Amino acid sequence: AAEMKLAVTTSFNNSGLSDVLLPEIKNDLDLEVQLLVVGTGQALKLGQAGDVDAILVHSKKAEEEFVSQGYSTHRREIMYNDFVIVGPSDDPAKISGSSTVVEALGKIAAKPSLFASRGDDSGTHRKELSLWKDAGKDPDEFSSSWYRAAGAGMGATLNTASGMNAYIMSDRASWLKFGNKGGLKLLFSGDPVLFNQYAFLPISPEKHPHVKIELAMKLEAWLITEKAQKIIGRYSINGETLFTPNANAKVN
Amino acid sequence: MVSKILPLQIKNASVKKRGKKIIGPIDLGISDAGFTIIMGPNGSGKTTLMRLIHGLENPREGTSTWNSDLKTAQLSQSFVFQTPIMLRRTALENITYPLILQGIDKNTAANVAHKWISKINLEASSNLNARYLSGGEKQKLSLARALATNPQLLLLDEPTANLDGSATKEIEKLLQDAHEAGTRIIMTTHDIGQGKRLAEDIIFLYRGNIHELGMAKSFFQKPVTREAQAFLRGDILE
Amino acid sequence: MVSKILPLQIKNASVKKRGKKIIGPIDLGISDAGFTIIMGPNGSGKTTLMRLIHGLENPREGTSTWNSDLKTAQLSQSFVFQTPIMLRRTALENITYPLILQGIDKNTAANVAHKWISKINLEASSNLNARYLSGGEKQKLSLARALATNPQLLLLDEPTANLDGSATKEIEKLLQDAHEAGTRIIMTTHDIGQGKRLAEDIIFLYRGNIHELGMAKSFFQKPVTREAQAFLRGDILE
Amino acid sequence: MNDIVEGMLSAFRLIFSLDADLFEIILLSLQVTLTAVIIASVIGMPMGAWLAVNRFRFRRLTIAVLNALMGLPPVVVGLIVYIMLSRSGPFGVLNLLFTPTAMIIAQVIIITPLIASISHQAIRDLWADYHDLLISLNTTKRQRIFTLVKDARRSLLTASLAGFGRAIGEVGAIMIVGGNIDHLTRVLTTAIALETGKGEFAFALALGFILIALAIIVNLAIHSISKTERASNW
Amino acid sequence: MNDIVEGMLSAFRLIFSLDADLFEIILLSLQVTLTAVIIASVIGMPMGAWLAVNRFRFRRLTIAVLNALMGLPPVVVGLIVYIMLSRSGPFGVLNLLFTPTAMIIAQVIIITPLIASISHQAIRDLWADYHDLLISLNTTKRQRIFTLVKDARRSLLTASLAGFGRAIGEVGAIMIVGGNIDHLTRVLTTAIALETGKGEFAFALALGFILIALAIIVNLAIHSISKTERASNW
Ligand SMILES: Nc1ncnc2c1ncn2[C@@H]1O[C@H](COP(=O)(O)OP(=O)(O)OP(=O)(O)O)[C@@H](O)[C@H]1O
Ligand SMILES: Nc1ncnc2c1ncn2[C@@H]1O[C@H](COP(=O)(O)OP(=O)(O)OP(=O)(O)O)[C@@H](O)[C@H]1O
Ligand SMILES: [Mg+2]
Ligand SMILES: [Mg+2]
Repeated sequence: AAEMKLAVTTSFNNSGLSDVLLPEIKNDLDLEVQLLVVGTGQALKLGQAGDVDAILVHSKKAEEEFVSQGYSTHRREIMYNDFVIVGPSDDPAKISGSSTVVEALGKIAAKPSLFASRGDDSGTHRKELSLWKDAGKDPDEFSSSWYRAAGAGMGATLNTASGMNAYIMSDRASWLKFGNKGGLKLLFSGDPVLFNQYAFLPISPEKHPHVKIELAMKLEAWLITEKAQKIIGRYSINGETLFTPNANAKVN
Repeated sequence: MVSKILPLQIKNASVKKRGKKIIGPIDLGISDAGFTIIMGPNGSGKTTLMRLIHGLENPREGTSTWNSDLKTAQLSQSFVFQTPIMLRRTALENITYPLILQGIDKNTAANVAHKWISKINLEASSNLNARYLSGGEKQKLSLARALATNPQLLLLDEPTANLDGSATKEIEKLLQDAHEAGTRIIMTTHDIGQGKRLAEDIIFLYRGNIHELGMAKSFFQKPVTREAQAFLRGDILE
Repeated sequence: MVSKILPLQIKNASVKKRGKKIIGPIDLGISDAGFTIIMGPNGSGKTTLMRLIHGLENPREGTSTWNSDLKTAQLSQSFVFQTPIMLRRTALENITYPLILQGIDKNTAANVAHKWISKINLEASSNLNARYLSGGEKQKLSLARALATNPQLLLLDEPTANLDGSATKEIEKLLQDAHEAGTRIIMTTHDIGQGKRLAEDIIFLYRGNIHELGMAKSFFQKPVTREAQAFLRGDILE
Repeated sequence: MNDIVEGMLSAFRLIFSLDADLFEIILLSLQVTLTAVIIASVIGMPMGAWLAVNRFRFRRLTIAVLNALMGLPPVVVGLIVYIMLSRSGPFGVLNLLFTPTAMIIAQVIIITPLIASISHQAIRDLWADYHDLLISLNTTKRQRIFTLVKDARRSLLTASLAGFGRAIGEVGAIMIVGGNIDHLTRVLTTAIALETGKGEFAFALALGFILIALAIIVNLAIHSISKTERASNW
Repeated sequence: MNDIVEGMLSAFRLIFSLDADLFEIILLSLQVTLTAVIIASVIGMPMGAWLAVNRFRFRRLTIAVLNALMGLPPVVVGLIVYIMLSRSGPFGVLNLLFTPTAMIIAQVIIITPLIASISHQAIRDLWADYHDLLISLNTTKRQRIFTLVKDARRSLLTASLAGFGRAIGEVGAIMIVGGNIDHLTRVLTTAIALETGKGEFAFALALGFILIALAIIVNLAIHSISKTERASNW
């Protein structure tokens, strides 16, 4: 079988979707996709260095810059999922009834209640920061007595939140698959601003002639087939679907 | 003073190493007074016998019974090793170490140690790390260390092998003083003259067994066995 | 045979340790034949002088000049230490080690070693780890190790201190044989009898200096200095 | 390659800019690690000596297990300490999770077997020297251990320094039990891991070089305090 | 606490189910670590001996630096090796990134200073014994090093085992240079880190217990092969 390397973010891998997709790819394309599960920043860095053949991440601004610098020919949107707010099951800040995520975050900051932030400059973290901004707050000014910047991946930060019994913003997939929920519970979701787009970016052979661009393109082509999109759309945990395929929406 | 640890009765004891019998079977009584010298060719088991008496070797078979309980017996004897074992400390600290173990306070111990250091003429080196002492100085130091604790039984394994004539004389004087003050002494030596000067009785070891045992005078004047005769002449023993 | 390493000229050499002068200044010529014995009280610097000759101590000042280049000189002498240094190997391997260093092949080395092991009556222990040997056995082994390499110059630091009469005789015989075969021997001893038996000339050390130096006969019959006289009588030297 | 050069340069810039956050992180790293090393030495050295002077039935097995524990995976130690200290764990009430104390606990667990093993090896050699004398002087087990640790202190330094090295560079366990919380439990190694995840390799390397420099300074300081390499004491 | 019990149970289940994936991971862990330990020993032991027998100007400094390098943070080593082996790095053409070889390289760098330091300490004691004899026999530096390493082999075992322990439990560096790719570069520690990230503590612990058991088995095997604790050879 041919082999290629794909750097993906932890949230994608933690969701378990890769365990479903990879065997299908192997089957259909006779292609062995070797996953490197890293942070968003590190995935981009691996792509820049030409150490992987393609990346699958969720940080639109960084992706566009990546393309404009010529490291990739284009970004192909594949699917999206959403972020949720998780917190102590007794919900001390009473966010569960909120109508928007901005309102929910405002209540947490007002109380204030323990909040665990990724703090690692990842796609998720950047999203969180922009939401705080929307709520009119500046996380730089938060006291570390309640706002805890864990500086770690999704799983590690979830473990920290679980240990502290703190609020946290997580992607839905990581939360559903997470095995150490402790006293935590999903308290808020559904606000459209929480949507989280994943995109596939093959590495440009012009920068790195050795990359396996044909394989990457083959994989990209497969990911947007109806079959693949259906598999993605049907993937669920405990009856909840995790990803919404939207590959045919746009390419840029 | 604590209870007398002697006499010691050793019955039918032997020491084996790696399956080989080194000494024994040994039957030996050590009375509570005297000055015994163990003689015998190299490798005949002198050191091993001393270690057996001292309790450093566990007999494979046989028994060893003190007059007192074992703990008192162990606390009331000192051993001077053939190759001096120096603590990695100064000469002075080598002497204070066993004193402090016995519960003597640091100052008193240091005073006693200084006294002994000057008896063996090592004042100039009392703060020198013991590793730097000359061969003879090490031997004198380990002797002083043993005497300083004032033991009831003193076991000495060739204590003067590396000493010059005058140091040997001094040490012999110290030993005789201790003996007169009531210390029971057992010692090995290769120096026949020393044996004649010091011994009250002699144990002659040969191939791990007590070959002759008796008063020093008669041993040196008319040894019974052919092997002892040859040993005293300095002949090669087969 | 390689070039003669002797005579050796030592000029105005002294050895200091931790700021203290141990021996010197020493002026000494070692001719290419003879049997020299160094005598002196404990701590007078005998071991240090031997180490200086052998090159183990670097003189603080002064020089030491061999007849040959330094490398040849170093390769053609052997030193027997006062406290035997045993390799953590079997008795046999202790003898083969320097032979193999000299480029002799393993089998030949083993044969030579076996020959020496039997000369010192250690056949029974040839495969025993050297640490288990008795004090005297270790001393004999390190002597055999030195002799086996057939050196031009043999330095012995109290080689018979732990040996019994017959072993001492045997070793003295081996040394005289080597001497007659042309080996230059320098040795220390506390045994005045041994000095008389073996020495052709004597160096008498006192407080780090050569106090007397001369033919053995005259030294033993009429020592010049008061200190040498006292030493030979076994008196205490102040 | 550029990252490495850039890392060195920014290491200098960071140091000379006297960045307050950086000093906070450095201080916490030192505080956690040195405390852990001291505690682990106090436990591990006598343990090593104890193993050297005692002969008992399962001695070989015990030593092999101790040696094996040098291989305790930090992540697993971190997990176990996390479980113990978490709210629902047996020591949850102490409220130690995500504090420097929790990090010290994890590090002590990780480096004690290392320090004990190296101590055991060093003391075994000294014990071979001292054995007959200490037995002859009728010392108690406790006195033997005390004497051996005292007189082998020069060799035992290596054990402490190995423990220090392992602890100062460790990240897996303290990430889990400390949580790498900014201004609270962030130390050099967790900060390095964070920057690596961000793809900020040059900055991560800069922190790494600072850590190595710190380790060298600590080692030099300890060497010169103990004067071990000067005029060898034994 | 339940996680710990559950972890032990599933460790047994995993082992007895003879899971092929698990055995692949275990095998790779052993292969990478043992290779690294052998290479690091071959480099580190003579290096330690060399430092023991040589007296030179910056000896103290060199030893302090070597000791400090025991604290090389694995993540930093991982980063540097990554940068070297990356396609855009100087050794990119070798195509070693994300292979077991890259993991071995990183581990060798991490454990060589540890092995060299412990070896140095062990050999220094033996050298104090042998010094006069080996100088007197006019040995070359090389012969001295060879003799010391040979005769101190029993003490040096601790050095190798400490290196093994550090390497088998290490995760930071091999995660970066190996990439934790399933069926290719996944080893026990990276698998543990992965499961921990998923919050699957019981499974992570199960793998951890297997790793510890593995370390104990390796240690026992080495001990009994070398017979070190039987009838002490010296
Ligand atoms: N562990 C051992 N294994 C085998 N043989 C041993 C062991 N220990 C000692 N021996 C042997 O036992 C014999 C007696 O040793 P010991 O030290 O008692 O002799 P010694 O009479 O004191 O000799 P020396 O006069 O040379 O000091 C020696 O031949 C020695 O090699
Ligand atoms: N490193 C050192 N520092 C201080 N003094 C030292 C050092 N090394 C040796 N000495 C002293 O130098 C003196 C001479 O020692 P040396 O070993 O040469 O004596 P020696 O004549 O061989 O004595 P012995 O007959 O006892 O073997 C001794 O008093 C010893 O304590
Ligand atoms: Mg003896
Ligand atoms: Mg001497």
